[in-house]
Amino acid sequence: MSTELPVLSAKDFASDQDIRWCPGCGDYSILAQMKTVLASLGKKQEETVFISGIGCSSRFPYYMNTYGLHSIHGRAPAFATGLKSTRPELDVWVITGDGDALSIGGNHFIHLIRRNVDLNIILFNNSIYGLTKGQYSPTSKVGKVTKSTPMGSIDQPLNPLSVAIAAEASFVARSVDTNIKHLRATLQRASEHRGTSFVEVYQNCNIFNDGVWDYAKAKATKDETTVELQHGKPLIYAGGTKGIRLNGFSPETVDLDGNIAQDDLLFHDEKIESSQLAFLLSRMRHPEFPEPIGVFRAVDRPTYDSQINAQVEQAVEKKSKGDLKTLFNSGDTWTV
Amino acid sequence: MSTELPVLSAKDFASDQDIRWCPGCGDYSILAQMKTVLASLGKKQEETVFISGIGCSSRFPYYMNTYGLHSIHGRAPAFATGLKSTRPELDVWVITGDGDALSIGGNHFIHLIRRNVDLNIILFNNSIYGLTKGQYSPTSKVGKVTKSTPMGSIDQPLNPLSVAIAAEASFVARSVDTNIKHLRATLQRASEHRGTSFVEVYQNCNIFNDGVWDYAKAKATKDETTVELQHGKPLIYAGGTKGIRLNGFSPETVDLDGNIAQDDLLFHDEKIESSQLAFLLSRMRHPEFPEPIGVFRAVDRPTYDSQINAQVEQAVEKKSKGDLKTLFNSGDTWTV
Amino acid sequence: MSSPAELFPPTKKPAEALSGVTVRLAGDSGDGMQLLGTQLTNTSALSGNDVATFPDFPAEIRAPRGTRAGVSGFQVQFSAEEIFTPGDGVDTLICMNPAALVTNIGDLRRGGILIVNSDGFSDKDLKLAKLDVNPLDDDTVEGYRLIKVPMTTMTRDSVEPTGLSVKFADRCKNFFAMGLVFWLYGRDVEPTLRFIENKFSSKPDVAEANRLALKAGWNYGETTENFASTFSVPAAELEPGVYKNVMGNQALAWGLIAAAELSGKELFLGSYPITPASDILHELAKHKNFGVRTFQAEDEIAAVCSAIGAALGGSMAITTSSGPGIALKGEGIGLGLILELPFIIIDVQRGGPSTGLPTKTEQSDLLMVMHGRNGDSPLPVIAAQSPADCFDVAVEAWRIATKYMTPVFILSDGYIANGSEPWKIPEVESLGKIEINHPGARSPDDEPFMPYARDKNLARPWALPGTPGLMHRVGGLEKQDGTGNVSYDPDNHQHMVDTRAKKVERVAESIADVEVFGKSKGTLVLSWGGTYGACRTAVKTALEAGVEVGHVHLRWINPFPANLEKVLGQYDNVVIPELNTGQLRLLIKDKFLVNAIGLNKVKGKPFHVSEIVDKIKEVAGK
Amino acid sequence: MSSPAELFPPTKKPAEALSGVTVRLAGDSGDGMQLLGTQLTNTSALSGNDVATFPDFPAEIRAPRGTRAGVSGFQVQFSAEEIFTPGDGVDTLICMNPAALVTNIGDLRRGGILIVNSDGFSDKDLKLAKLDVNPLDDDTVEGYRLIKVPMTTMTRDSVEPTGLSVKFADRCKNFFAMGLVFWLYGRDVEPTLRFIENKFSSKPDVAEANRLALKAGWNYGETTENFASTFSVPAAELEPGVYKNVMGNQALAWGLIAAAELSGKELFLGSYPITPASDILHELAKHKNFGVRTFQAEDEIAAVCSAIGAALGGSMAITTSSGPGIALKGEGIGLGLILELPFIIIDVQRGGPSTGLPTKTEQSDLLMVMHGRNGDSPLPVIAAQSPADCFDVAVEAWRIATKYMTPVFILSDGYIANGSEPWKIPEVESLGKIEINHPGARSPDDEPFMPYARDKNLARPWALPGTPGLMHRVGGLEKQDGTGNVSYDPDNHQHMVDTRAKKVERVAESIADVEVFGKSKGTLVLSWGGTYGACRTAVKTALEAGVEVGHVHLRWINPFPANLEKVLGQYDNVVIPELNTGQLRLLIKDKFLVNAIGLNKVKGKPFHVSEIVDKIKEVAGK
Ligand SMILES: Cc1ncc(C[n+]2csc(CCOP(=O)(O)OP(=O)(O)O)c2C)c(N)n1
Ligand SMILES: Cc1ncc(C[n+]2csc(CCOP(=O)(O)OP(=O)(O)O)c2C)c(N)n1
Ligand code: SF4
Ligand code: SF4
Ligand SMILES: [Mg+2]
Ligand SMILES: [Mg+2]
Repeated sequence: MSTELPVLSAKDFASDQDIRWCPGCGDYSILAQMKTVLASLGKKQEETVFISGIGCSSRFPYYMNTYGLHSIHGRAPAFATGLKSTRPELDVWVITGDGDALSIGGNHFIHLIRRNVDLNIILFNNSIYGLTKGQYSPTSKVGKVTKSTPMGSIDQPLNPLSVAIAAEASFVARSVDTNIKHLRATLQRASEHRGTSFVEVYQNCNIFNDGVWDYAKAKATKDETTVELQHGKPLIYAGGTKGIRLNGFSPETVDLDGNIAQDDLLFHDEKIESSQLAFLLSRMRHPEFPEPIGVFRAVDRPTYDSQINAQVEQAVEKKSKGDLKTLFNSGDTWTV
Repeated sequence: MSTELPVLSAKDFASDQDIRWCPGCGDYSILAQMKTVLASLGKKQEETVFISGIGCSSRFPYYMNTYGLHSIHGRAPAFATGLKSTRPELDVWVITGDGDALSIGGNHFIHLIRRNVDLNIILFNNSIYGLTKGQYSPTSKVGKVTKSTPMGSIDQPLNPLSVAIAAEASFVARSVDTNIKHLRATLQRASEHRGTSFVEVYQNCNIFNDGVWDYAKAKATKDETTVELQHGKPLIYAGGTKGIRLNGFSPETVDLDGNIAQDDLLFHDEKIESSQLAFLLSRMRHPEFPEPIGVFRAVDRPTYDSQINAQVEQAVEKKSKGDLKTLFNSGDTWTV
Repeated sequence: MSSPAELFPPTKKPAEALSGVTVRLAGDSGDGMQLLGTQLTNTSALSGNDVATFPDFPAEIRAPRGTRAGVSGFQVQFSAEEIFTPGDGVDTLICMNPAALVTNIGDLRRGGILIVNSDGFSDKDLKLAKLDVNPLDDDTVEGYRLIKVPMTTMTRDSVEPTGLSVKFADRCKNFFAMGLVFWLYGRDVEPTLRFIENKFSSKPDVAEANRLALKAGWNYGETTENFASTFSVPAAELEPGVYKNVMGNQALAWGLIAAAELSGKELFLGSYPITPASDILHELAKHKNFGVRTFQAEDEIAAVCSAIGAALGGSMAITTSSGPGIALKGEGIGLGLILELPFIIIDVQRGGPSTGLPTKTEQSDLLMVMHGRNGDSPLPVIAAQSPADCFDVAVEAWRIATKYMTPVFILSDGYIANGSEPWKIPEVESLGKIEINHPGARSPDDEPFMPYARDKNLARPWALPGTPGLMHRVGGLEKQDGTGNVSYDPDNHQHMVDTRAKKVERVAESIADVEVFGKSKGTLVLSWGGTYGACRTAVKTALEAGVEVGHVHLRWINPFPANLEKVLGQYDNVVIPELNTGQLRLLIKDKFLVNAIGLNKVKGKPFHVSEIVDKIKEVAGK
Repeated sequence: MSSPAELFPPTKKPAEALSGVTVRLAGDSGDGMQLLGTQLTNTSALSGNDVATFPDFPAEIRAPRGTRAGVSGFQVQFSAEEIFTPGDGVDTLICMNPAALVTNIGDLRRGGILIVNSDGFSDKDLKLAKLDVNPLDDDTVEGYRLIKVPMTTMTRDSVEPTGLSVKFADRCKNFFAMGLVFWLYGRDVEPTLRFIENKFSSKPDVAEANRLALKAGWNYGETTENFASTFSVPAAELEPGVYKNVMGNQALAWGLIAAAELSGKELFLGSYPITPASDILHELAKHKNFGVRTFQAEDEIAAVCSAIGAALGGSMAITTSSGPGIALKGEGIGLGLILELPFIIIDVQRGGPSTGLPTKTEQSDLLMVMHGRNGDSPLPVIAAQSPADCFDVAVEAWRIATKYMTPVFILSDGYIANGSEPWKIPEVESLGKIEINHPGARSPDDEPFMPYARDKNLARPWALPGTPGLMHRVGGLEKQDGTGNVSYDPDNHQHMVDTRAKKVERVAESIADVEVFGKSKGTLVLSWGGTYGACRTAVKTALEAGVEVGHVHLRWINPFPANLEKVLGQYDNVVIPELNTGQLRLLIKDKFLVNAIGLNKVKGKPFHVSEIVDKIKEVAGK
């Protein structure tokens, strides 16, 4: 974490553009938390770049007083890879939606993650196509009735976290648009991680998919339906009354009624090399399980941008800085 | 398994085209086993369709006396989805390479798998781009020196099985080009599975990546470096001298020297609903572990093709077979 | 409930007869202008007028209330004559707020009627519209017949008996406006009452409130002294038949369904949502009982490839998109072309380049559709000329695709897609069947099957998997004619490139010649696609003004109709109006070496008839 | 080791002087023909000849041994005069097996020398080549000077002293053939001896075997009575300077590196492998010490998008591909265009459509490169004319891209990419610097930064992330000129579409006028890209035959050079030879309304000079 004092305030990160999201959209909160986090981390406007695809969520860069690219549908990871590989000192954020990242952009998404380019992906998951007015998305549940699926969707949804973990992610996390404190903390953790940080944010689209995450957001239910991950701590939720225990390689929920010791519970470890635990946690879905929120996995591995630049340095070291004259005259030449 | 007697022989499945693979290429064996399996299952030439992308492996359809489509790079899953959704009675096979399926085609690959279209994907993994003469592929190891990576690759490879499992695969398996018996059995299991069957085959490219799978193929080492999965059986290898045990959610290798009972070992179960076990098995990589071969996962879930057709039937049932006159005259009309 | 006639007594004021009227309704996107417009359109159509509409949505899903970006408009022309456009100048403009006023007033003709909801002009409203001064108080509204109506207040009052909250009451003000407009033009309220009843059948209080608001608007017209008279627009003399109002995307979807039925095929759509093409997907998805299968693919590439897979299997396969998505399909389309399989690619064009202006109309994808693939790769291209024409275009495209075994492009645009006009419902029996023959089974003793043997149209056989004895392999590599085997032979490649080109040229034998409207000498207006209506109207106008001008409209752009060259030769000047920088012009100049003059507009908006008339006069030297 | 002169004594036979010779080497892909060809080329170049080469690989990685599909060819012309092509008719053809013979004999000129490895014509070999009769025994070889050499036997004998196994000994037979050819044309063996020493430094026995084989071939020529004389080709009069033989893809890569250095930029390549473009990636990847970063993307879309990302960051960004991959990049390129960022897209064309003929050459992507994007989206396009020219084209493309802030297309093709010719190594100091200015930091008190403000070239500022005070957002939606903010304003859209077009037109101010070679009246041969050499040679030939003909070669196709219209106007006829169905012709006809005549060949092969000469004569009425 940066030790400098914050020099900019959250509102210094607001651009002069009118915000064009629907009133009540979950995107507003994510925008607000992002500005706060960047300010609190002492980030500089000019060293920050937001790159998005297409979708409601992808309008995000317009609203940040930083550099920004509102690119084309699904390809933000590729633009970001080109930028970060050549300008590793910049702080790069990829903003994307469930359609943008997982439908048209699924391939770039997994390749960015496996390469571990040092940047942050924030996926606004509203389980719907917002901008095109309400078709189902790759995270929509089977049976979902939308304009394009009047008889209900028949596609098994993708689990964004599982996919990211299988794609060798070094950092994966989940948060919720309205859970302001948690969202801030999660964005901050993402920013601090070296390598590709992937954060799924449950985001409400109040126009086309209102309430899809209500279970995880509503005061009344969220304690029962989510479990906050804490490194080194057992998985306990429902105000301390319930926990998660491992049964073979499957998790199970248990009542902490005194018969079960905390030590019997599953302890979270975001730093283990192997991705089994993170994968297992990603499979805990509502309503069978409380859904984990927080950081699932945060491990260290070399970043693409540092290595591509290191190879340049090594080449210079080995062959000395390239010289056109030497290049041109290499191999067989003759004089006329 | 089909109970009919085979009516066609393997060579009835050979087309009249000259085979254009390099002498010694691992593709030959896969071709031979495929013909044998189709014949033994009593498949009909005319009801079988092979669809491939581009790559050495993707030449496969030309050599089968069935219907075939040698399509474009990475997109075979999409063609196959269109065909199978409209012609569910056909037996459809997707033939692909590690570049075709996981580089340019990665997105179609995961979407096909999540939809669970009832067809079989055979991925010829030679960890290299064969047809374009030897660039590294998404399964090449870090540090791999190729024409495009003279200083070694810096991309973390993808694990095809992990990705497939995270994409909600209902059937995943692995086999080896030269392990004829095992390959046959695996292809047969894939064929028999209802839903998308995904089989990774370790394939040798003797021109551009010779020996990449030698550890898993060589008589001398393969017993130590691979473990054959059998449903309901413990993971035992090295001629019965070693086994795999679970330690927390991580596997570990143990010597079966008498101190360890078979019951303590990890038992394979390809049919459990949750994908944790299959994922865990997919993470066992050489040289740390023997690599599992065989069927990792084979579970039942509704197929895309059956459901898309079921919706048509339901619609007909509910609204009766579409009639143009009724359609045209629906809503407000007026007569002049 | 009393009868409509009792509740909505015919006006006692004098009614001035007009041949046609253009009305534009403009308000916040939450104000229900599209609904109002649709009702006005349907009612006018039902009463026998010819109608044409042009909705204009904001780019945002829910742009901030009251802002200029949030203005939603709907224009309708209804007429006693045959019309081809939603009208140039607006005769009556209804504005619900200041943002609507300032963004639309420019299109109101001098002296036109301007009805505003005066309750919508508070300081807050003005600020939202970024206005310092109330435009009702400055010269913005000078020269128009301004009628201020406190719609919000009057609506609230009128719906009071239902006990609805103010929030819900305010939602009824579009019905108030509707009542007023209906009164002004003597429209029949019956269809709207029926609509209200159906739509709000589960919410009787809302239904009642809307009825009350409608009645209040009607009565307001009759009562207020602002209006001295009403207007009447008699029925048009349309071809006899049963009519229905259709939007372009809907007509396209129905045409596709019809084509499938006529050819005995089941329809498969592989598509990825994109504005303004998505509604074709939505519409087709509703009609699964016709054997329609819709596949929302993961992207446009998968969409076109899935369609090719379905075509391989013998379905009537379609893929739909708009510019950015079509750009992605190029490689797949090239494969479809070399496979010589029939399927349809639909490009509903929008403003470009890149993401461009997604909600605006343009004709700028023509050259991409012609050339956006590697290698020499010609394909037939047909363009729809109006919403109703989409139906016929769909059927014709499929007829050609199957007759010549080739992918066919259909071009539409945002203007056609969302616009509407009356469609004369065809007799199903009168629609010609589309004959398709698939080769039958063969035994090993038969001659070997030749997947690239050709008939007189140069079409190859459409052999379906599942047919015994026809097993064959196709792919993207060049193939030997006849056998279809991969071939690197130089002469064969030349032959195949030539054959593919010739096949597309031969399509000219199966399509209609162009017809000249107006004069056969002097100046020719040559148009394609959605500018048909504006061009036809402009040529009519110019002819009436005594200009020697003719109009030829192209449906097929590749190949051009056989007689086009001859027709072009009859004129001194050729003017090509296009909503792009001159794309058809490029093709015409190349093909016929005609020094065609461009009238080009790239503003995301359709032509005004007057723009074309002016150009005709300029070129004709009048 | 004795000195070359002792081991390879100069011939005692008479030497016939020739002005130039075309030799083709053909054998199985395992026979080492490419190596042999490269040595012959380098040696000839080193001895002062002008040279040009054309390798012809099989489509397969390792096609089955001895089959026609497995034949690998290499043609080289070396000359005492300036030459522009690898030659039409072959003077001497070396064939290692029957498959090589039957697939190549057609190009040997009547009376030409045909040297065959007679040991390679066993029954098994004939069968592999699908021949019933030995072509050496029928009329296949009639009319040629057939010389049968038992190369395999003689090679085995000659390398016996090394004790190599037969398998390894047989691998030396290309060196035997080389010795014979070198003897025949009096070539210097020294460079090849040096090559052997370097290449096999770790395998001295193999090195020795190859030397022995080479010597045996040389001695065979001197000894056998088959050859009465040798030939000599004196040095050409080339411009003085230091030369190097370069292949097209290599020259392109070096040109890009040079452009980066000249502009003080680091180079980023985003690419996905594809034939015949991959070697640019391979070559650039070798030169990371120039600050070159190469990114093998997951696909072509990611490749172009990564390049745009790098351009945004201020790098010299490139993306390379061939037809199918370029088709995929259309959407991304459209974004780059509306972003007005400089980067380079390289299309090394191959046979199309679809997967087509991946290893063959063609010029059929021109229209895709011009039009393969949605919306009105013009971009500058430059085409390389020969292997060495690739270097200059790369530098010029980057100069224009940065001066006008626009993506630029470079067209190459398989013929140029794999062909080679001497390149006069430029003095590094003589290469003009490429000036690039990035706007500097601003404080909050300064005027707000305008990312779409324009200079006199209509270029916008290239503001780099990291610069304080220049924060701004760009994207694919239409933007307001100046501010760069998203704008749906109709007039602004028209203005921006016009401005983007104007900017590309203005490039004409910065590029060279076309130069006429030959006559300025009569018939004009107008060419572009890799057909330059054949066209230039053909026009020379026709001029010598007294035909009134001129040649204009286009490097820039968009925009056309400023004087092109005037030049075209001077001629009675314009002939456009193209390896496509007439794509430049379409553009020329559109632009200049000139009734240009096409000479079109789509066979996956370059033009023969004679084909163009014949056409010139036909058109010129001679
Ligand atoms: C190439 C291309 N295809 C399709 C579209 C249309 N499109 C825009 S956004 C979008 C999906 C939006 O969904 P999501 O990514 O979930 O973002 P949200 O709007 O829900 O935030 C689609 C299909 C496009 N702009 N470009
Ligand atoms: C759109 C497109 N991009 C690139 C290529 C070039 N290409 C052909 S095959 C291939 C990769 C082959 O690798 P893999 O899929 O592993 O197959 P293999 O040859 O190893 O069997 C590439 C890059 C192409 N044909 N089309
Ligand atoms: S449509 Fe949904 S996601 Fe888009 S801005 Fe509106 S509420 Fe937000
Ligand atoms: S290059 Fe490799 S994968 Fe391709 S055919 Fe040859 S051996 Fe097989
Ligand atoms: Mg979404
Ligand atoms: Mg491979």
